[in-house]
Amino acid sequence: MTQDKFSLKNIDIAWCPGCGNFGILQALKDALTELNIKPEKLVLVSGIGQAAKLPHYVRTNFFNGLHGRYLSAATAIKAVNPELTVIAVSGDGCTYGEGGNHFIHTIRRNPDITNIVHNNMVYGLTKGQASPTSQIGFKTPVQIDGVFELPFNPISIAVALDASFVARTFIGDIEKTKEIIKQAITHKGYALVDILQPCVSFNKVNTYAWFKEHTYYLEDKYDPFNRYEAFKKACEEDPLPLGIIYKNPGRKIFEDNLNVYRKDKTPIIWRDIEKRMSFIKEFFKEES
Amino acid sequence: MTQDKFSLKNIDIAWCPGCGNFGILQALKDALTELNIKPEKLVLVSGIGQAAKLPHYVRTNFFNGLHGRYLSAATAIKAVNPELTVIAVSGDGCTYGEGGNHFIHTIRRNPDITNIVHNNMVYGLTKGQASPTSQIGFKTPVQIDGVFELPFNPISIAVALDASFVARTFIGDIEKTKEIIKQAITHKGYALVDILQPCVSFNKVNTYAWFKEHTYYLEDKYDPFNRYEAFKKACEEDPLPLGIIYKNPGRKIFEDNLNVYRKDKTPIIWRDIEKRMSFIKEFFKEES
Amino acid sequence: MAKPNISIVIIGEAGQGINSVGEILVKVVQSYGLYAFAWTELMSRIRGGLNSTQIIISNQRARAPLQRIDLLVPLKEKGVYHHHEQFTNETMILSEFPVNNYNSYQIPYLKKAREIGDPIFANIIAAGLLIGLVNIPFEYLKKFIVRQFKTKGENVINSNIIAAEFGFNSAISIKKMYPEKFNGIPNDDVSKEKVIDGSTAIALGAIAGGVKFLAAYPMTPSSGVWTYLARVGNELDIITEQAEDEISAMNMGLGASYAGARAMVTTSGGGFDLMTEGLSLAGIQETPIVVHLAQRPGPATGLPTRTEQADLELALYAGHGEFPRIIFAPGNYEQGFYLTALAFDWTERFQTPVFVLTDQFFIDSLYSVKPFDLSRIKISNYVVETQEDYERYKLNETGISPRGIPGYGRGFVHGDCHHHDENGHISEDLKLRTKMVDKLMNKYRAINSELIEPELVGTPDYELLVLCWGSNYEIVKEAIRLINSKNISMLHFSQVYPIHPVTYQYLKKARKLCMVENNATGQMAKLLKLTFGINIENLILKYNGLPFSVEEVANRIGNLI
Amino acid sequence: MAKPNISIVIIGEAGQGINSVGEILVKVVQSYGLYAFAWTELMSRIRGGLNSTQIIISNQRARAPLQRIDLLVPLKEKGVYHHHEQFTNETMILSEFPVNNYNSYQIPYLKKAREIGDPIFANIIAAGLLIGLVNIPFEYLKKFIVRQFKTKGENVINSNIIAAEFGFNSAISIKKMYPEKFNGIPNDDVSKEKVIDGSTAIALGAIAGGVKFLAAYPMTPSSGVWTYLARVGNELDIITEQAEDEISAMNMGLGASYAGARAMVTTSGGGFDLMTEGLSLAGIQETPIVVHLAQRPGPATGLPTRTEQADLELALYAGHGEFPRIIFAPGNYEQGFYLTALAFDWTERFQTPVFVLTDQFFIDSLYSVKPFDLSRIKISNYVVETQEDYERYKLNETGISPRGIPGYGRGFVHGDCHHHDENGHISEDLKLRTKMVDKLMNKYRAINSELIEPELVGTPDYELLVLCWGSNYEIVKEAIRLINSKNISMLHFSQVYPIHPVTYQYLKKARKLCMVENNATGQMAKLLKLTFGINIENLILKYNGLPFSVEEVANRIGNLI
Ligand SMILES: Cc1ncc(C[n+]2csc(CCOP(=O)(O)OP(=O)(O)O)c2C)c(N)n1
Ligand SMILES: Cc1ncc(C[n+]2csc(CCOP(=O)(O)OP(=O)(O)O)c2C)c(N)n1
Ligand code: SF4
Ligand code: SF4
Ligand SMILES: [Mg+2]
Ligand SMILES: [Mg+2]
Repeated sequence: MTQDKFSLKNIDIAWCPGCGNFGILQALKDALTELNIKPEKLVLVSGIGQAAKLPHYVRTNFFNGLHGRYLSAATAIKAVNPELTVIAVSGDGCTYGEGGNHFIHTIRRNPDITNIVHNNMVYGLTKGQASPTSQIGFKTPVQIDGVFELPFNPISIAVALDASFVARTFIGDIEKTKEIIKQAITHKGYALVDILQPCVSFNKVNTYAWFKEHTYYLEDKYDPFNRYEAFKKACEEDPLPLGIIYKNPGRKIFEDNLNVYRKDKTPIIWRDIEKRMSFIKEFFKEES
Repeated sequence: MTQDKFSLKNIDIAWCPGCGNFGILQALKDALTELNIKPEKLVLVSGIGQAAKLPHYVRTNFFNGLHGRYLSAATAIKAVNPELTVIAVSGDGCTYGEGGNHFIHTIRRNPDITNIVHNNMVYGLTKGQASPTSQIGFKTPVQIDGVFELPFNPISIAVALDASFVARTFIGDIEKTKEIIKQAITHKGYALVDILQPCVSFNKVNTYAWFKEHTYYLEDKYDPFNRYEAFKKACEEDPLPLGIIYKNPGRKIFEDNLNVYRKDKTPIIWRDIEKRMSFIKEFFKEES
Repeated sequence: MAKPNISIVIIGEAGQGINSVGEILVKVVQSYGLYAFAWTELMSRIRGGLNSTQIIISNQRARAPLQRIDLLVPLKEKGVYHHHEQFTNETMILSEFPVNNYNSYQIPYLKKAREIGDPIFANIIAAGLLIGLVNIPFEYLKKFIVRQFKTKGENVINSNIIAAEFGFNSAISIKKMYPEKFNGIPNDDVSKEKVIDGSTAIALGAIAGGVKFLAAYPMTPSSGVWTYLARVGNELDIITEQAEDEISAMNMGLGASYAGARAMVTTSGGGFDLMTEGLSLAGIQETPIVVHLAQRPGPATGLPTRTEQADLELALYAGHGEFPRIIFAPGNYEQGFYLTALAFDWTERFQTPVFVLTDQFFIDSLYSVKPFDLSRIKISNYVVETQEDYERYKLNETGISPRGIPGYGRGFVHGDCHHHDENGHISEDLKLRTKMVDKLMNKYRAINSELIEPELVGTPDYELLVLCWGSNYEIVKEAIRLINSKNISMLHFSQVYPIHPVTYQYLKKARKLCMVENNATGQMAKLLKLTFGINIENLILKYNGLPFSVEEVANRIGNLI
Repeated sequence: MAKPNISIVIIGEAGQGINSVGEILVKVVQSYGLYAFAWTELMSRIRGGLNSTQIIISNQRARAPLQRIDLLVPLKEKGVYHHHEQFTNETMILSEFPVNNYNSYQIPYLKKAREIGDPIFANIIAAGLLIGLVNIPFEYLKKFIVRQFKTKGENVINSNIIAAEFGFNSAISIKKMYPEKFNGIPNDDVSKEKVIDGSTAIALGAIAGGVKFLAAYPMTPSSGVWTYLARVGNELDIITEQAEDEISAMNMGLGASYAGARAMVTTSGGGFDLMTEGLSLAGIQETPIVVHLAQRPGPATGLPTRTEQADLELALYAGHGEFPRIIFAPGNYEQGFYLTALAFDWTERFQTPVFVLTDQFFIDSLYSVKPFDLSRIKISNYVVETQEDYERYKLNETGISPRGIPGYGRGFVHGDCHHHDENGHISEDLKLRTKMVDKLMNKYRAINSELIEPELVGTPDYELLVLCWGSNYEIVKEAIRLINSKNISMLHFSQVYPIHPVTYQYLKKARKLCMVENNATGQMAKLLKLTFGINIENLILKYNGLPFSVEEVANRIGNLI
């Protein structure tokens, strides 16, 4: 298939050879192409980290913001112009560490955005400290005796927060990842796609082989609409289930909840502000 | 029973008459007295909000820090001096809003502290904006059409995070609240006690009567050690279950995980630093 | 001798509606045709404690606190002597509680209120009493009550009127023993004005400036602007969102702005600290943002419901790295309105953050203004439709590249937080780095050609020049008027950064300089020293959480001459 | 003519171990008895790109980058001409790749490395080659290799030795055609020194200063200090904890400190922004904290792996409200060690935050130091055992109240973030407010009696005084030495705030002043203007992400005379 629409020419990708990030880039571009998204109407929003460089490698608009803060920016971009497709993408540290509070509250808001998390269980760009998803015992230059904090399980937390779409994939399987990304993008509401991604430079434990061995696909008959079953699945730690773990179709999206869109779907950025002058004039006519 | 040990004389309590905070203060002081805690060996740690003023009304040490940040301070206080009893106390906004990230990651660390949250489903001190736990439809001066974000359910999130002790109480029942606080304090590890607390000034919906009507006590036979059952209970929204909803006795505490305490239990604040000078001297003797 | 104005203080507990008495009085007095001003000092609690409101009624425009108290209305016993340092021989205490050693008159506010059905009516009784004492016909108050409580039903209206009447009638007997000292002469022009508070002034400025998006986290005294915009947002196409914290608020603001919505955040010191990383992002990403920073006394939680001007340096230097910024500090509600509207224009035009710096005193006061002149509001469009070869950070002389937004045109808009190339891609080209830093700094050339001059009040032939900034405008102006010396003038800065170069001439001309600031270190004086190398030896500082009073400033200026 | 030193640059990709060549060379050269210095410029990526390390070998102490390159070792073809602006007629390129128009010699690093078994050996080959070229006996390198790889086993050691030997032997043939320009004379004193980097200097200072607790969130270039302390923490009773974000790190630091552990945080600009509210808390709560702020170019993410000195004003003014602070900016590793230790003493003594301001250049350089003089380290106990009537914020002349910690004594310790009474309880007593603000500000009296003088290098009879601060110490010093004029001296600030008043005498005496800073706006020059009213007209600024070179500073100073 052709990805010319989303591919940039002559770019120097700053990732390490063999890194799982390349697969994610591929899967995402393929998904976008297959969904026939217009690059001009797409915004990729990211934070800081290796993963967060992704938008620089796609032919589209982007907002590359601060470490940990990209979900807030993404929510607002979508709110002021719901006609844009907004995909927020960053690393596990950025999303669940520095950005943990925004992760929670974005799920509560449920904006119609897709959230792709490159989960390599490590801080790549800063050279190998533990991330919130690092496994117990994982040794690093600052966790010299190994991680002992309980790993953050984004899937179970998202289910507990009643997120509207929760999926996990492994980038060893680009094709399946692409399919799930497509579903996440077409899903109306916040969609989490946590992608297991080997970091070949700083995570010598959770390698391609390790992930292959410690993951399995959900059976076809698995029902992602049952929250309690989803929670059980989400808590499974070894092997880790892959696929769409939870879907809650009942949640209204953030933009639709905003009063400014109740009657009029025009993005507020396109609305003129003429009535404001008469509003102010009226204000001064009313008695104090 | 006498509470002289923890009661201050001549204090002007800044809470509104009838507020649920008084009951929490009472329950806490009673619990401390009954547990025979030494006021000199106790530290109350709080953030900012009406709830967070509580330490000023107890005869003991306190660290009154920033809005949202008290759990970080509490964790560190306990870490450098595990001989202290550390109770962290604040409001729902402080803990689950501004402090959401620390809430999550403190549960991951599992320090041996008690976390009492005055959950009045509103921002009291700033005069009535929605808090993360405000119910859908709750109208405020800034949520003029009512809250639409999905309320933050601290209990289900704590269970999802596999917290070591998770309880909910209603301050309409001071005695039961006290009993649960006692268990939380004696529990080894992070213990969440989310206390439903009517705010008589800014929350006209979730009143004493409302809470009475919309809560029930867990049956005696309820097994708080089953995580999936606990999750189901945690997700119940109306009526809200009260009691100890989840306990995970398997988690090691933060302080015990710290290498400095593996062999020697002396709080690090009491350890002298003499060996450091020879360490530095040795350093210079080694070849580069 | 008749006084030019009358100073009334009402004191009571939080929850007694002390400041609503202020609001009633100011609005009723204004509707009658006199100038009125109220400001409030509050404790950080919802019930109890001791709060007070000062109301000044005058034949001239009144917008500044007075030291002197003419009438005191204590609705709580402990409030009787709280302001004793401000009492004069003529102070009259209108009290339900025993008063020793001062002129007083007994009024059973609470007793009567309870009779009417609720102690809360005490404040309407007080309002009636005071309206009566300043000789305003009862109908003005009645009209206000009817309007105010129309949604609450007949009963509420009637009880309020009964309470008001009781107070009003009490005034008649008092007036017999209390010689009138203030003689109000109603003026039609005044009754055509409109009473507003500082939040409203800023919010209206934002509305006029085109705000489409506001994100905030509650924080006193900054939330009023948000409350106002939330209330009118549906009607005026404004999204207001409560963020989970200030960090999110700021980053939402930047996302909204990047996507084409004029955006603002409103916060106070501690919340702003959390926004400073985002401010730095706005700087390098060149994304417009208006920051309303409403000051209160710090550090940390400090005195959360009081006033101070100690975050000027914070606004000046916050955010890591170097990037341009603009800081307005309106002196009154007119400036608040026009400058806030201008802030939206400038942040779009210069693509760099613009601050509106206010404080609790500014935000919570009440006085009337003439209808704002909307012809002074300029709405320009600074967004371009992108072409295929669009580059967000195109280098040019001005440092200001045409700004596109996503989805408008055929180009791509790359908002980036790194050192980047012209297209917005991460770059490690170090020669370009210098150019890109210069690009940011070059914006000051354009900004500097637009600066707002400080305003001189008084003779141009001054010897002593009294400097001030932000909310001290009206106070210092009134103090200078009170001193009434032909050698003293005031110079007020409503744009505190960058500072207009004409300032240098003003400073040079003075034989003596003095700066009035609500902080402990003289931050604006330092900024002037830094900018012009001129030392301002005389600092009139106050940092106890209260605004200056006119007499206080006048006396302290007096000490200099 | 023999040069006093030789300048070598190695360039290659991230992942090729460019900076480990630097480390090997510096350590081997030092063990032999010559002075060596290395600094590195990196791209913000883990693999690929283009990084380089400069190594200077000298008979004199060498600690500053040179413009001139004598030997270039490109381990990547695109690296051959990258530094061409720094080439001289004598530059020799030791390259595997074709080189046009410059002196060059062919060395098959990668080919040979692959033969030995792994392209990574290319860097050991380069090390061997360079060791040979500067006439250091092979055994020094061999010894280093054996020690370095002892845990990796025989095979690894042998392969490395084979690679090193190949490089070393290549040197022999090169030396025939390349006339030696540098003649190293080994010196026993040098070989007794120890090579360290900036992180180690700061970490050792913290260890000596008594650090018990460090909380941090990863951020280049600040994490090295943490990594060091994490490694030795178990042995030395130091808790290091990775916080979920910088806000938590700061608030953990304050909790630990309140409870009696000497505490520090380490971060860079963007992370520090997030700590600023906590800084303000430290100010009013009077809780000691040491902040290691390692600067890098902003705004926002900027150039995350490069160097800059643009966060001085941030450190000066960060945090809302007004409270005292102290800022050190060490000029070399000796200062880094002693000042960091002192920072712990002063933050406990004055109960207010103390900064150690470094930057990427400082942190990532390598050179040798004499063993630190531990007799200069003073460890005092500033914590008191509390009595029953203990009050945390007892007012007194100095502004510094005796500090208790919870659980030590019979009193209670109330650490509070509001305006509070002497006992630490929330207060709305506004008279007390003024006293409490004065209490904080009064600390400056005690601080000011202890300030560290700026260091004058050169004649006291200067005409041109070249000012600098922080990590520019060694660069400017070397530039002044190079210019070798008896009219030019250097004044370096290692305490940048508050500034020692003797500075005024130094500034006044100069006929001409010039400031050297790694930023775009001359932040230290501004601070001097603000402090002493003296304008520094000549700014030598650089803000492309690289440190100054000696020649560059010398030339730009030269332009002033
Ligand atoms: C406020 C702030 N703190 C710290 C950093 C430094 N930092 C950059 S990337 C990163 C971690 C990245 O980890 P992750 O999000 O997992 O991405 P990865 O590199 O692994 O893809 C950190 C801590 C920063 N840029 N900003
Ligand atoms: C950084 C910061 N942001 C905002 C505030 C203002 N603030 C003070 S208390 C509060 C909310 C309190 O709500 P909650 O924690 O639920 O406590 P409650 O008053 O309801 O007991 C807020 C937003 C602050 N002090 N600091
Ligand atoms: S450091 Fe790890 S995550 Fe980053 S590009 Fe390299 S392999 Fe991938
Ligand atoms: S505002 Fe609400 S929570 Fe606060 S004291 Fe009053 S009733 Fe209690
Ligand atoms: Mg990662
Ligand atoms: Mg609350």
